[in-house]
Amino acid sequence: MRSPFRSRPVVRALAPIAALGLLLAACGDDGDPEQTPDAQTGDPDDGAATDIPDGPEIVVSSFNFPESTILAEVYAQAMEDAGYPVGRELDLGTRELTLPGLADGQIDFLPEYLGSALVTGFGEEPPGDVDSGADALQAAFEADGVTVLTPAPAVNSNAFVTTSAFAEENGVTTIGDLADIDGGITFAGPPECEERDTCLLGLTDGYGLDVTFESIQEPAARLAALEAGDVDLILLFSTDAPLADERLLQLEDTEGIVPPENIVPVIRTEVVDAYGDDLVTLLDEVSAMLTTEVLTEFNLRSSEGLAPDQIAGDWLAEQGLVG
Amino acid sequence: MGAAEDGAVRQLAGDTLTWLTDPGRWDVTSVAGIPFRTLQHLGVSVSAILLACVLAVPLALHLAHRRRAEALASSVVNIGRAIPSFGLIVLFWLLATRTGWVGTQFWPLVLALTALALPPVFTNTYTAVREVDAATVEAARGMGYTEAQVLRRIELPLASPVILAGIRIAFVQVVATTAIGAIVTNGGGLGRYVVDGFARGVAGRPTVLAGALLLATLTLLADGAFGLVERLLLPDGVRDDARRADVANRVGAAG
Amino acid sequence: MPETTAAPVAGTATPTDPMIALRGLTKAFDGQDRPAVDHLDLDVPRGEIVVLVGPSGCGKTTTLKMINRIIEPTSGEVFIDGQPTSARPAHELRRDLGYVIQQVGLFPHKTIAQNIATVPRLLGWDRDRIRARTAELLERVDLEPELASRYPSELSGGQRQRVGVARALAADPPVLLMDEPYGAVDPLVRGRLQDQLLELQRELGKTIVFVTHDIDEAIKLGDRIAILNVGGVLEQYAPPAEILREPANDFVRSFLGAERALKQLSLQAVGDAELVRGPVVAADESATAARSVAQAEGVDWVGVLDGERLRGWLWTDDLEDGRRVGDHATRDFRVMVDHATSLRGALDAIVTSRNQVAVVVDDDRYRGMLFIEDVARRLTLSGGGRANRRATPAVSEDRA
Amino acid sequence: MTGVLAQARPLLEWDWVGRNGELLWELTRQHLYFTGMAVGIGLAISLALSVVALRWRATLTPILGFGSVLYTIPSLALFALLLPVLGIGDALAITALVTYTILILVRNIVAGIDGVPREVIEAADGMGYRPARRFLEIELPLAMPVVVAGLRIASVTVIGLVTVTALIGRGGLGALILRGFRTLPPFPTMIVVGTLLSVVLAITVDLLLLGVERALTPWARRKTAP
Repeated sequence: MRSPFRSRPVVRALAPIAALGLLLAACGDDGDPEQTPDAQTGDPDDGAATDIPDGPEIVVSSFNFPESTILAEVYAQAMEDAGYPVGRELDLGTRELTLPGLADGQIDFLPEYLGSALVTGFGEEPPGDVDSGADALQAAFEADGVTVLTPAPAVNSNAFVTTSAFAEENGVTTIGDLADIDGGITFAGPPECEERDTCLLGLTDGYGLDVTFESIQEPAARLAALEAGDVDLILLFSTDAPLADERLLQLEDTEGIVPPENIVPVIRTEVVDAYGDDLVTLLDEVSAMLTTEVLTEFNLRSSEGLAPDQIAGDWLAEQGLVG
Repeated sequence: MGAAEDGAVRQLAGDTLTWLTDPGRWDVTSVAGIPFRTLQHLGVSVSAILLACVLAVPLALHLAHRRRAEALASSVVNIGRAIPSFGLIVLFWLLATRTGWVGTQFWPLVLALTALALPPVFTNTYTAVREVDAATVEAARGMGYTEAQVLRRIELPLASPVILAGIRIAFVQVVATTAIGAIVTNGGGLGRYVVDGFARGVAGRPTVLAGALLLATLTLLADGAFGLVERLLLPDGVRDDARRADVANRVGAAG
Repeated sequence: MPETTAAPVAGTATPTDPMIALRGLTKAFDGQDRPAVDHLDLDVPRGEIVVLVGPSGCGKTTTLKMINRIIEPTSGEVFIDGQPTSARPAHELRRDLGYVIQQVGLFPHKTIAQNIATVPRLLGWDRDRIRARTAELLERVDLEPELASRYPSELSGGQRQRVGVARALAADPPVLLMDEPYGAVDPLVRGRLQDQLLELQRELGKTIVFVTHDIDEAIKLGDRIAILNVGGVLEQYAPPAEILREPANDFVRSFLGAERALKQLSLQAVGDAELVRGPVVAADESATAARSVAQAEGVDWVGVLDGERLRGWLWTDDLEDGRRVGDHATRDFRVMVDHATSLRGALDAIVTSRNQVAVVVDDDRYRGMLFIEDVARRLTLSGGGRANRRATPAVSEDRA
Repeated sequence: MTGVLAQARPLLEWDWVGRNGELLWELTRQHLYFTGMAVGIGLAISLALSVVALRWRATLTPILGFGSVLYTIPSLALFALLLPVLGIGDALAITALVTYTILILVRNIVAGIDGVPREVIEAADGMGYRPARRFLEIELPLAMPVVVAGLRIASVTVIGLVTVTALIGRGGLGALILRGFRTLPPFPTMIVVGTLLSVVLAITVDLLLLGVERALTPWARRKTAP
């Protein structure tokens, strides 16, 4: 027979709940929720370097699309491999969220896109070439205490895309050709596109098109809307994998509303000051190897389900940049 | 809160008010205007709830009357609650892009919302019929009602408060969840403002806040309006049951 | 049932030293224009069962709950053993007062043993002592030891009520407060529980305040009955026999109901009445002798005795001359009563019997008979017979 | 029409799942962390509110009304409303999630305590329990089935809502769904697996809590018809 006397019911009642709470808290502790799961924090002691001066953690950030996150991972892992302490605040959002973060020091490092940074970030004129663009950007960032590093050869610019069928039917090959279509066109871009000179405003003001704008945040949803015939034109990135498909056509930007969009790492000046030229040299070395083909490859691998940190790590190893 | 932040919050409140009181926003002809977005929102929500009712109510009435599928009725609402609305909306969009049957803008969202509304409507209807006093039903049979008459004239009227309470819960849930559709399509009604404003960072915050206020208001109004509909639709004798059923069931409606 | 060191029934204290004394006890609930209990004075003697009885709204339950301060009095005072109850914290006071309520209120999440152990645990007894006490109480209320580890939902209503009493007795409180404890059990079980309570009381000698709305239960259980009227007015406070014999006023009379006389009979035992020998003859007597006995008694039948045993009876018309009475076939007395049977029971036996008589036996031995006039005579006499009714057969034998 | 998207990858690629066990575990853990924090904090707040509501009955209706309004506000709107106050981060996500637990939990705690039979309370008082001990030893254990039922509903609801927090950069399995959707062309396996895992997680937690309830209330299972 069971003993009729057992432990006090309250204790019995509360113990499992308390245990559950502790368990979950423990889970939270070692799986730091601040961190995007895509990004595995590398062990700072991994690198062999012993001559890294003491300095602040370098918080690496990215925009909320895979390519940006992969690029951030590339730089982050390269720095980690060299022994720098790196933190991550990836997938943060649009430029409207990242630039203030950079200015007030919440984040330290961001792989930027040259033209958009100037035009959208600071409302400047689109740059004529990469070098002048970089100088202009440095001047714009100066007040925020941010240093602009050497741009990479890789370019990923806004791409105005329609279906080949639509282009053929309407005899369209350039953005300007769209002006001939009766009743104007419907165009889908991400929400922030609506107020950007490099995007909707470029179409309306630069090309004088009659555009009905549809705000669709995600590129896949825009592509779906295009293919379903809901819209005539969408915004994608020039390195997006589906652009290779013959059923899609990127329209030519004859007016140059899309500025040169080289990848350009920007970093808080105080971080550069703390770690010195070695850090800049390392980052420049990485940038130099980033070409547009590499970006396309990144996006392709991403669409195959690979995680950003893995894509970045594989590439760095291939290039012999980490080891 | 520091003085600077205090000022920022006041600034934001002012900007939001400006946003909301801009006459252009209330232009009935503008597709970006509040009237259009509200109608778009309600269009999606009402389509979804009507579809859910058409699918779930007759089936639940039939099964409950026949005393069939009890295990299904009790578990379906729990399973329904476990399905993440965001995942389901994306999944329906994904399936739509692959089949090409229903377009990608309106119907995938409506169907996903319908799927979310089915469990509470089904379970409430089923339970409502099952909880009709067995003696009443027995008496009706004893007086010579046919099975169809028992269902239509006895069970349905007596169960109506709980059935309507279930639909009300589902409707509020659908109205709330429609906003998430703004991530996947150019629809999503008032959710559009939140998503678009969010993408614009600090500059978009008044839009986000205004959108959130409009959304919350619409949802609460939808809830209140449904309460009125209930009062009008219900037979006198069971009206009081409606309040009780509503309070008892107001769970699982967050979207 | 083991013998325990039961307190003596009367106790050592004099009746002028009541266990519980209510003085000017008043309860006025908010929003009611008249008090539920109005300046009630009442003494509950040590070791007695006092039953509070009255119609609903008479404040009997309110009065009971003011004793253990579940309800706080508006004014007035309750003394227990001479000490005002307001002098100590309510929870400490309550641990000294056993409490049994109609719905029992067993804790559904605790085993029977844990339920019984409630107050000892609150009082901080050690484990072994609690264990021993629990086992003892289970036995005392006639529950199997196996029930100790069950939960209340696994017990019948009657069993639960007995657990409720055991739980109230756990820390051996001198006072037991019982609020309509048997109101929710069916009549058959109720009778058994009442008998058990009387038996426990005989052994333990607690001071018990018992609330009921059932006058029969009050008469059966009470040493004294307090009849309360609406608003907590005490209409009469006396032993049951006195109340039945001399109702203080019309209210009491109407509350006792038309069957008052019969209720009075239920307070007296057959042993209290004078038995007659009745028309009985020994088996070896002649038919003629039997006929003359019957004639003398004024009946047309005769009982046949086999030594001390009453074999049965026969009609005088069936007696055959020249044969002994014992040679005739006899019919059985279908209903027989004993000393402990109430007179009301005896009356029932008389009216249902073909011979219009109650045959009194003690086991197999014939003791005598009661005719309806013998019973009727008791109606007008005072009856202090409760103690006799309750007495064990050994005691009543002296009188027989 | 067969477009670029229509000929995309299969809905479920098991080899991807096999290769990404670590990622899935990490996201699941993050999902649980958010759920645990939200339900835990929600429970603490709800207990406090319930004590207030039980002590001062008049406050019950306003408390439930407030909870009801919070519950009705769309999650997306709530994130947006809290954003200026809390900024982007865990605090925002968890605070928003907590608000959805209040109505469910307060209602069930109050209903659970109210459901304790009056006679049991009276018996406890009559035995000499003091209020605090009576609450802990009698009322809370007896209310446990209803409270745990509330915890189950709250947990399942929150697990579903955590996916939405992905939209503000936090969000366990929701982040996976979003990543699969954000990739061009989309990666269906992430969407399917993220959704399914969230469902599995909800059902698992629900069953676990059911088990906890069973273990805590042995008296509720052993019933024999008296």
